[in-house]
Amino acid sequence: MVASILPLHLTGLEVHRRGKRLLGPVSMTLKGDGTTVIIGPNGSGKTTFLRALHGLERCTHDAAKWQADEETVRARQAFVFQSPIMMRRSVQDCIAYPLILAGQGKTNARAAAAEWAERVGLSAALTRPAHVLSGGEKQKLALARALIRQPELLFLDEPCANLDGRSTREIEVILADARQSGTRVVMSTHDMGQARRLADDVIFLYGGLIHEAGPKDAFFSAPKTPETRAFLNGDLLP
Amino acid sequence: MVASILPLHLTGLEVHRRGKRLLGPVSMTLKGDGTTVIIGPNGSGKTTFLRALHGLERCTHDAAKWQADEETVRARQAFVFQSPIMMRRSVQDCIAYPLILAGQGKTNARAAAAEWAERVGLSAALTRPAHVLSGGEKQKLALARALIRQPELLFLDEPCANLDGRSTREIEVILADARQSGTRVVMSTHDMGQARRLADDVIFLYGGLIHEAGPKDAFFSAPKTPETRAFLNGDLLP
Amino acid sequence: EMKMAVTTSFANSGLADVLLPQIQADTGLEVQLLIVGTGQALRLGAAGDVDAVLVHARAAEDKFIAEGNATHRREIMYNDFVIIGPAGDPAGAGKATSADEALVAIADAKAPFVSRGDDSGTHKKELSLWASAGVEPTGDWYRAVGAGMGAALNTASGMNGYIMSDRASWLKFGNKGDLALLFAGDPVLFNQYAYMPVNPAKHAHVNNDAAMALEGWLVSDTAKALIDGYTIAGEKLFTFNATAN
Amino acid sequence: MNDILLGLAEAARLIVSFDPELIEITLRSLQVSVGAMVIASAIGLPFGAWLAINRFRMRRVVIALLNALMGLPPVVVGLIVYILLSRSGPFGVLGLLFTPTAMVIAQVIIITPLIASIAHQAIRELWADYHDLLISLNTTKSQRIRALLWDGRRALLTASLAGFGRAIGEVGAIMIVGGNIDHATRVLTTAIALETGKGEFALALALGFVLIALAIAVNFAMHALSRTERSGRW
Amino acid sequence: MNDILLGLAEAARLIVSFDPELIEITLRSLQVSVGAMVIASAIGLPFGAWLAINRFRMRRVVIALLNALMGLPPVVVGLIVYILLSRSGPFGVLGLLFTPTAMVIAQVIIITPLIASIAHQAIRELWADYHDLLISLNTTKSQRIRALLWDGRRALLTASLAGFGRAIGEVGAIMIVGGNIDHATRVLTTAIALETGKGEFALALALGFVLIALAIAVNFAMHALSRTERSGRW
Ligand SMILES: Nc1ncnc2c1ncn2[C@@H]1O[C@H](COP(=O)(O)OP(=O)(O)OP(=O)(O)O)[C@@H](O)[C@H]1O
Ligand SMILES: Nc1ncnc2c1ncn2[C@@H]1O[C@H](COP(=O)(O)OP(=O)(O)OP(=O)(O)O)[C@@H](O)[C@H]1O
Ligand SMILES: [Mg+2]
Ligand SMILES: [Mg+2]
Repeated sequence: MVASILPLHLTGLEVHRRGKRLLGPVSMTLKGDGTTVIIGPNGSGKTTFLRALHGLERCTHDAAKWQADEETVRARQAFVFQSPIMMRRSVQDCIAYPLILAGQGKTNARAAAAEWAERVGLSAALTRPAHVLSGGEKQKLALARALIRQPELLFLDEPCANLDGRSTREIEVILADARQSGTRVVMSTHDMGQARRLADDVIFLYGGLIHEAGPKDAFFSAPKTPETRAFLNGDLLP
Repeated sequence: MVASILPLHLTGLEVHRRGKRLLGPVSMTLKGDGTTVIIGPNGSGKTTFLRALHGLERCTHDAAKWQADEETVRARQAFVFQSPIMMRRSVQDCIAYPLILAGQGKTNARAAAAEWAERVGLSAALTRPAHVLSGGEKQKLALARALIRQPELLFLDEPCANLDGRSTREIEVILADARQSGTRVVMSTHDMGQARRLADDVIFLYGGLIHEAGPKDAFFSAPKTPETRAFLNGDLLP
Repeated sequence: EMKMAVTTSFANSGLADVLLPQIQADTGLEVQLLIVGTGQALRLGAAGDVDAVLVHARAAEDKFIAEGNATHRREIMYNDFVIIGPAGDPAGAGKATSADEALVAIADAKAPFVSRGDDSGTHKKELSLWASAGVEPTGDWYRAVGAGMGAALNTASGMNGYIMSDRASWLKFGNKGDLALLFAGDPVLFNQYAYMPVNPAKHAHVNNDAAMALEGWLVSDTAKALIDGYTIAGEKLFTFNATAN
Repeated sequence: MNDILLGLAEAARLIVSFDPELIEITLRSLQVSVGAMVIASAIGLPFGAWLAINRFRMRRVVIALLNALMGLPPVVVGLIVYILLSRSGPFGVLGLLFTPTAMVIAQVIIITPLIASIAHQAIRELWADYHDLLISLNTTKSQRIRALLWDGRRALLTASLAGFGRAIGEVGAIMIVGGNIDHATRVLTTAIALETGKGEFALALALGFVLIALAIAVNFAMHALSRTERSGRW
Repeated sequence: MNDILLGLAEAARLIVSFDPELIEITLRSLQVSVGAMVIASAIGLPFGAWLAINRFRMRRVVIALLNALMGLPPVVVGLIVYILLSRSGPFGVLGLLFTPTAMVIAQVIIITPLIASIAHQAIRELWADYHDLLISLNTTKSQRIRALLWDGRRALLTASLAGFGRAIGEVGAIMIVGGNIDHATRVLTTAIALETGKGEFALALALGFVLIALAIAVNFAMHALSRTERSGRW
């Protein structure tokens, strides 16, 4: 990777659907390194926000400014969806697919896929059709598929929601490693423990707006608003 | 409800797919009341087990013995799937659908649906098409749809995986209420806290087999095998 | 109201469009035409699905009567067949003095010849002409297309080949391309049309009264005037030859 | 080439002048084809759905047969219907031969397999989605079929429209059972065949263009209707 | 009724006796229809996929037009192809008129809209599944089309088979451009039309039954092939 695609500047980003504003206006800057964790209640717009950043949602024109042309920006990102999308192929072919798209030979790609399957704990399932996997296995597959092209910017939408404790810890290690080797991670989670473990910065979304944001330590030890406090306590939001 | 469909006796229940045994042999009795929580690592067969109990998996013939004829048994159960299945209808119509099936009038059914939507926290989303809901909202919808017919036996497959802390607590209250009013709950979860809060009995599945099972207190305070201990600690299973 | 099965060549001639309104005016009969191949027309009659047939295939007609499908056969009129071919006439069929000679010329030149090949009255006639000319029509040049008169003419036009057609179809035919009428007039080329009412003894439901009324009209002087007077491009197509009996 | 232009001009003239005969055969075409589409959809759509949700031993065979029946040659269907409806056939007493009803019957036979086959294809995907839910809700077969047909209605539109398309353009069968009788059973396609036989290509093409315009109009109408009715992106 | 039984008997006799003429026209039917199906699939399947993944202003119009084109009357297609290929037409020099090639051309025109339309329908559902993933993976349009065609191949089989069915049963167009010339362009359907015109209903039916048997055989063969190849339940 030569020049980075980050930082990303957002000015007044909004997402509308069926005459309703789902998100925004959001103005912020996504800096070049670290891990940002997005938290917030169900329906607060976490998924919408991540998708908008990734360019999957129709949103305010020109609200996002990257440091490279669109093609480069698109090629250097990866996304792990909240409900993983399985292609009608074997696990190995699913994981290898991004490499095949990038022009790698089939043999190479499949070898790399086997390696990544091993890392996320799917080696036993390599030849299964992807759609028969269990919920947790699907999330692992999606993660391997996202990591295999070593993206500069990685979005994860509740990547550990269906994982057991052990797998969650393993995935957290993988994510920490990726962050170490320069991957910018932006993820959402409902697990406050996970947020504390992984985050450098935290964004608290509420009603489609950034309600509060800041470095992890300050955010968790001294939340500024009553809403944030209530959310962290698991209370009814005011 | 007149006579109960429970207890359910299982003798040597097995599920095979593509020449592989995914589950079993399982022999056990599901008694008439309380909440059973199934735990186990990803791919251990929790989903398969729940689905087999509900009659969704092709499995060993005659392995399950209920206390009523098949039609009654089927009519008195409900299932909340790990990845909720949304019909191509509005949220209200989705929740009302089981009542419509049962022959209730459309107006009645929709009123009841609105009430249940309120209870799970979906009132604001009543008129949205179900498939635009957020991950957590979909789980809430699935729960309301399962509860609306007041089943005698309720299966839930990781029902709170995508829920925020607050919603998780609310759903737990609803489930505890249902248990109180006589609904038999069988659910899987990766959240050990939740298991402790809700369970009367715990089943630990490992490699498709019931590795250990017992009343909650004994199970958590004194796990019998090293595998169970390792799982509860989040360690690599031996 | 009655139904009559007629052959394609009769319908294509356009004479029906002249006759039907007059029939309706004179007799009050609404005659519905089913335009089909000769063989199919006779089958419709035999099954009792129509009240009468108007065809031109003597042998098949006699068989039809013999099987009791019609009460009788009534000759109404005749037209004639003509030989059509490329305007340049590479085979020289136009210089022939008889139909036999014309066909022999075409066969000798191995010029493409399109045959109806569908067992229709026209096709049977053509085969009988080849027989009397002493030629066995086989080989690459002889194309049996298995289609109605119009379609066969199309094919001939597309291939720029020779074909035998009834005069009416030829005159009515719109897609002449390079084709021209090369030979006509030999009496063997005459083509008799006959009317046969379906036997009510065999099919009780047929509208025999209407069929008889129509026959009466077809042999009348009004019909004679209309048939003899029908022309296309100044050419007379049909000759009325019904005999009063 | 010239014929094509002449045909277009003639088509325009016929339409602009509201040619009464054209209007008559056009309406009859529409009536027969829409009638056939409605009846065939009423049979084919539920059958396609039924086939999608049932697992039985001969299922693959039935599906392959259904697909094969899409290839039913119209002329053969026409013949068989003719033989059945003919005065000397088993249903002769009904007197249906050479009526628009007979044409509808023949077309229903031709397009039902097509509609059922496409419907089966579309419903199969939806059923894969809904399978677990509908089984879990303890639905009866007919409830399942109803839910699938209703929720899959937009995809099923293609099935019905394909059937309509095949019906409106069809000529082989309705020629035999309808007889192409002027003012009784003549429709656009049989008129086209007749004019083609006469070598009147321009007129035949003109009628053909009218027919195509009609098919387009019907398709736009159906799409517009289905769009008005839909609330989401389904 | 009798004719139908006679037809069945005659069909059996023809098949058992390996009637050389029957074999000839059957093979030609197969050759023309399979050729048309292959070419039309090569055009229609990618076009259907292309239409499913692209959002452009006239999209709904194009879809409605495509559906309408399923109703192209074969006779009109035949006429237009005839005019284009005839000696005096623009492609006359190729000398294609009254050859099997001309028949394939006409059939391709007739069945491509059908195949494209059904393919579009099937691919649209798959695209709804794959949309986010394929966009996220930054695929090019052609990569998307390839992925959808490959992963949706079982559903696309129905599209191709529907096209084959329409082609093998079609008679109006190939009669005009092929000319039904004995030993050159006669196929099963044109032979059936011919025998029907002759009033040889039993023979026509016999050929029809042979045609249906052929269609069934092809469908079973395609299903068997697609089953061997598939590994999962897709
Ligand atoms: N097309 C739409 N029309 C109306 N509302 C929509 C539409 N799409 C999404 N929404 C609503 O927007 C809200 C934000 O959804 P989003 O998926 O971003 O939430 P989330 O924060 O990811 O929630 P969760 O934690 O449950 O995944 C939800 O309430 C959802 O119902
Ligand atoms: N048709 C199949 N062929 C082969 N393996 C299968 C098939 N269906 C399921 N499996 C495997 O069976 C195992 C059990 O799956 P199951 O969904 O029951 O797991 P689970 O305990 O629910 O896991 P999770 O916690 O991830 O949801 C998984 O490893 C899965 O890959
Ligand atoms: Mg979300
Ligand atoms: Mg599971």
